[in-house]
Amino acid sequence: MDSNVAIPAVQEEQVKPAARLRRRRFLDMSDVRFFTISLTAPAQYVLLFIIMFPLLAEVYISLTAWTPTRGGDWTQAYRFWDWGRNYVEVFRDLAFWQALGRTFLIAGVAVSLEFLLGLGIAFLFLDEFPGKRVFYALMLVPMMIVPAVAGYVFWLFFQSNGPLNAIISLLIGQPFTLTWLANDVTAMIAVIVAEVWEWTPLMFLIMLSGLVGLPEDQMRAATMLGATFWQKFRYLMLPMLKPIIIIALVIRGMEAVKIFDMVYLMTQGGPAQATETISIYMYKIAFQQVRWSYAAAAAMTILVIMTILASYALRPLQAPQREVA
Amino acid sequence: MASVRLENLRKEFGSVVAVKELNLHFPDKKFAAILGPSGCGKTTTMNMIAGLETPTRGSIYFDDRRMNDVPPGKRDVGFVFQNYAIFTHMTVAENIGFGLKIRGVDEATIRREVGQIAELLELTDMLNVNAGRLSVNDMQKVALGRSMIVKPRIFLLDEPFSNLDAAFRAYMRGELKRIQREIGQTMIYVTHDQVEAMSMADNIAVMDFGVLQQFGTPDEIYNQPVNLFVANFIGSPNMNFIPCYFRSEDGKGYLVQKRGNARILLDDRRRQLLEQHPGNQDLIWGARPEHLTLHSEPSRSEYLRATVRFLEPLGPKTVVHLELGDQDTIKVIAHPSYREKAGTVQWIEINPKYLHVFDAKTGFAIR
Amino acid sequence: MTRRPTWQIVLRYALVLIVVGLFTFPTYWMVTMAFKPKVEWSTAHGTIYWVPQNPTLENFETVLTEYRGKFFRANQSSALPSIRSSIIVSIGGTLFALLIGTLAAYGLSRFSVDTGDLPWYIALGRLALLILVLLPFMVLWAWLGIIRYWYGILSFTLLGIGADQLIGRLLALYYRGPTGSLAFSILQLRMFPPMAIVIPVMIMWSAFKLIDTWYGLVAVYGVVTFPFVVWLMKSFFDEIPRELDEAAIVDGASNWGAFFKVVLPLAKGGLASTALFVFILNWSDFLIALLLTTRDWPTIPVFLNSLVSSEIGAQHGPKAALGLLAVIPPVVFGILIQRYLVRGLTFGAIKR
Amino acid sequence: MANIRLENVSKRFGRVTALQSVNLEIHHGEFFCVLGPPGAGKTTLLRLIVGLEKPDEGTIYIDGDPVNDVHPRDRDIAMIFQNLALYPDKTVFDNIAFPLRERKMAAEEIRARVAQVARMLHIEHLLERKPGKLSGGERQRVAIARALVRTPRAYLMDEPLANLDALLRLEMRIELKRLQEQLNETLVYVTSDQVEAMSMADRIAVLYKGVVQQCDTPDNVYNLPANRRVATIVGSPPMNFLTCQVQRMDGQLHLVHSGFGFQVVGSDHPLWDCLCRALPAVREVLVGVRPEDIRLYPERPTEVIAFPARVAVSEPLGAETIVDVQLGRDIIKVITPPTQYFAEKQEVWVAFDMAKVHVMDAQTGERIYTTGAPEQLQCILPGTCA
Repeated sequence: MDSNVAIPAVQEEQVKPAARLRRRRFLDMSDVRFFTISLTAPAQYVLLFIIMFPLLAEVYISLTAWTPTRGGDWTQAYRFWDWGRNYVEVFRDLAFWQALGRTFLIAGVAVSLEFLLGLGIAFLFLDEFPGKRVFYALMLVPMMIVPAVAGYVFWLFFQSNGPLNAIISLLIGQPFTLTWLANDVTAMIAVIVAEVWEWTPLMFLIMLSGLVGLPEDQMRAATMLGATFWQKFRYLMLPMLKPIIIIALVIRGMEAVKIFDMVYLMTQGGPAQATETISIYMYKIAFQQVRWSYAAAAAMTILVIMTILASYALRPLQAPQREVA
Repeated sequence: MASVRLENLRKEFGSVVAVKELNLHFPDKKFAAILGPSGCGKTTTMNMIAGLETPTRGSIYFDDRRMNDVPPGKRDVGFVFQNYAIFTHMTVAENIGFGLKIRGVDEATIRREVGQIAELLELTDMLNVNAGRLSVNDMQKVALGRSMIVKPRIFLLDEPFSNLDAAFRAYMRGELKRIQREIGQTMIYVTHDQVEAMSMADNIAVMDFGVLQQFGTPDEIYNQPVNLFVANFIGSPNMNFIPCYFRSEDGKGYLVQKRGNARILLDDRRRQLLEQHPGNQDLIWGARPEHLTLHSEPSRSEYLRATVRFLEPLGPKTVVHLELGDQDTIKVIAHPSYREKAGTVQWIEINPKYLHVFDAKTGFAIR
Repeated sequence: MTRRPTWQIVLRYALVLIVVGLFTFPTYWMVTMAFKPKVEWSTAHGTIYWVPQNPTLENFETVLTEYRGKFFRANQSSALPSIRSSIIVSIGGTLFALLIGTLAAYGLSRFSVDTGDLPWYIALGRLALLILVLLPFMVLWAWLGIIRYWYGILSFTLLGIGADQLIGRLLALYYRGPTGSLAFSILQLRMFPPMAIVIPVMIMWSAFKLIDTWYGLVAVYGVVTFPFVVWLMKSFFDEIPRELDEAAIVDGASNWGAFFKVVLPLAKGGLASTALFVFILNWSDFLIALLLTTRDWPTIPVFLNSLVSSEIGAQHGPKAALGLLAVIPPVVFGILIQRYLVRGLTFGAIKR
Repeated sequence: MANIRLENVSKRFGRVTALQSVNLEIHHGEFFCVLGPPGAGKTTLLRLIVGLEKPDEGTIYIDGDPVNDVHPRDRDIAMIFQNLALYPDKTVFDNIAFPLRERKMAAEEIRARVAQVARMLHIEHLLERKPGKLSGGERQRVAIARALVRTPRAYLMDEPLANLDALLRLEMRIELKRLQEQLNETLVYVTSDQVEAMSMADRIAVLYKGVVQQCDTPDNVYNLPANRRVATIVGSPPMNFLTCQVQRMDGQLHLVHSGFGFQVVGSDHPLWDCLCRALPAVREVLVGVRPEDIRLYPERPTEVIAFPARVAVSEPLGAETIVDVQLGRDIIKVITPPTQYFAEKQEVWVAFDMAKVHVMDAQTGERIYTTGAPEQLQCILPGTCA
């Protein structure tokens, strides 16, 4: 260092003196605790207002027999107080439980298929090959397509005179005119296909990032020890991917249970109730039958069920939050 | 057990040449080290021996068999990675036994072999511990054990100690050397730490910019460095280098300092050598700090006059930084109780036996 | 590594082509449909057109101009208002979510020890307790009739925050460990089917006269997408070494100064990606807009739905054209931020 | 211009105690090193001084003012973080100017001061670059410049050289030392490298598990270590310890090791007193000898008393050779000159420099006594004691 150059001390008039040590006063803005609170306060307030408030309103209404058609503001619902008869009704309502079961069926089948497909496709994209970037981008497009539009596209796709039947006709060499969406079983298949189509890319992305993130040296170490590809897959990749797989399944499961847009645009829950998921069921109760307090009770029941499920599902998610990736 | 021979080995990554025409022969059952700063191509060389990288040109021989086209799993090479590459989802025992498990060895044999290895490495107490929970120090041992259990012909270690704390590193240096002697395998050890290479290896290959600089025993590397790079890289504190030129007066040869007037009298052999050297006006002489002695009186005429600038007391010794001539700094190792003030004039004695002379242009040592 | 045999390369290419083809076909079908003239729309005439024979922009024109009595019922006008509505509402909701979410994310990233560590039963117990405590007050406020007025809402919310804090403190007395529930409740928010939340929101919104207004929709969008902002931004903030803010503070900046002058500029890229990501979410929403808008502010998906339900099977071309228009922004933005899509959709649990 | 004092400072993170009743006084203008292994609480100590953490107990004084409740920015102390914490999106100039801008200094003045500091540290040519484009050493200088530019009351440095390669570290070490001499400011330097601490510090505080083990000059820390921890942390290779039984026989005090022993000479000797007073409790002591205070002889020497031993491994380092010697049940490390060659398994004779022998309590590790002259403790050969 150049010993000839010395830095002059900062003159008092050049700079606001920081040397004067300030003590903390009541509600000092610079206190870290105050800072922390003010960072999270807006979020907490909004959460309370837009989540807690409606939630309470929902509990409140679900305990009455109020609906908009009976007149009066929702705040006046206490005039129709009926001590939770709605909940008894929900428990007796077969359609409710059927819709719930159907939702889990769709979610279960779709998510399993998405996982297997996603993992398989991820292996295809693991190494570099010419044109990979283009194929990769094309692979991602479905998950970015607005679900409502996707619902419409698949509605087109499964029409009796749509492209799917045309392709099948070409393959079997004679006209094939199945009205997919008018048949109980095929409508369900159509809904699941649409769901798988939209969300396999996400599963593919997650699995690919998991595979890419696998520690290279551990794979090399296994190679050096003479392990074959299947041995590496069985003993190293699967166990190491486990946390990521769990997270992917949990998150996709969570989202799949909420399915509404696509089904609504493809089948509106039909034919009859064949593809009626829990969201569509509630939509129908609230807006076609206009039974709001009953819908609120159903919503509360679902909330409780979902919360319990979610709490179990979220547990693996909580712990590996920091370890994964 | 095998010797490793590299012939004209070259590796390019795109336009970058990582290793240039490398010729090396690591003898059987010896401990060899590849030493160099980061990015010198030492790890690439290691990966090529292991088969993790394919050489652009040249051949690799184990004993007399060409190994270029043998896949890594079949080369019978043990590899210890810098970050250990421990399988964190397995226990220590499962880690060590992995190599046997994938070879289809039965459980009982695996357990016995794992037990033996664990004994050797003092891991017996933690065989059932999850490997992800181990300390870095223990991970390192597990990585060693995992490679050892399949009894490879050659052991490759890629900076295995770089993440360890200093005390454990010093301990493991001795341990690894002991283990190598015990199992008698060929070991090739990559490191950027000259202390590790010097203390453990039988042979050291010093590399820089993908080029082999010198290959020899630690003693040769330390006392007869072939060029400035090797001389500077080995030794801590590093060698002193003073730019100088050759002058011959009354039949005597001198090295005269460029930024100052310190003169060193040369013996006849050196004088003749330098007289014939075409670049003898542009030289650098070098001497290791421990080969210099400080005197307070110029009792002999060939002592060099220098002024103390500051001291670095290190406990067992003190490094004295002195100013020689106008701008050259020279370090001398002195007794721990040495406490002269800055500005004191001291006289430096140079042991001619340990004087190195380099050509400043080419960097090569003139011997 | 040793080179792969040729048959593996060929096989992989074949598989990639098949898979990508399958996943691209529906999109392809929509795109071509948007450019097909009416005669090519369906196979009613016995042939199916895989490629538009006479590409036309007629469909776009139809869907973007006012009613001309050609395809749509008289009460339906062009898609332009819905496009405007989608843009305003999506952008507004995004900004709102970013505003509250970024601050909370920074708080959680730097000053919180509780992110995700709170046992779920404690979080749930806390939530249930809060509902039990607040419900009588809500009924009381309703009975008093003040819940419709601003002072009623304000007093109730303040009461709620007070109760929330009190319960938190009480729990802290018996449960030694992390007690903050913000991080967890944010994540849990995403678990509920929106249908279950939206019904009471709708009731409340109609009470506050917020139905079918852009700001009403913006508020809901902001809240619904805010968890994504928190988790995404938190993962970005976590990547910025804490020492940077600390260096700024030691160098003389205030806590806010360190955030705005050092941390936020570094998280610019993340903030932009988060904004695009949240925009895509808002843009894609159907359910909330369906329930909270009627005439003035329907978004594109709602408008599309009204077309589907009006004259089924008749106007494939214009609908596909509108669908194509609706799909362009998310696809373009999605490709732009594909690196962060995974992170966003998995709440930062999986990074890319 | 600051005098920093810590009084009974403790800091806990959850159940982990990072610092335990630390009492330190760092004088004005002092180069003060905090030395300790990773996890010893060194960084926490710095963060407490600068104000990024608040102590759970105790008080921190700067120039006599208690500062526990003072915001870090009002303490006017510069800190260089281990990862340097350069703002990666700002140019070098803006990085250095940041503290001045935060103090609302005029733009002219800022430019002048930054230029001056840059000249001093030889980084003028880098001012327009971003930190990502700099080498490790250059980044180091920028971080120092950012601290220097505002002439704070004290500098804190957290292992600033840990990420540099060996040669550069050597160079920066010398520069730092000279810089501090030139500035004559208080500098608290945290490191886990004992060579850095020994070579640079005016005083060293050795920290282990949150407790200050010893706080003294480098010479004293090296030559009179307070306990076994300090002796192990300072010095490379660390001090050798030989476990010895204390035995009193026929008016003689012996320290008996497996295979040899020491005799305490003269009952008027302080060590004798120390041991006798503690004798019923202390049955075992550790005799500590540094590797450079041991000599190896290939043949039995006549001038000193030596013990037979066997070479385990020898590690030539060029300037010296470290030889691991099996002595009784212990392996000790000995530094020998490179001119001496010892083969593995060779029989050798070990002699200690009896003027530099430390005696420590085997239980607590506390130092009992350090001999200053060879007469105080003498070697005795096996067989001459029980």
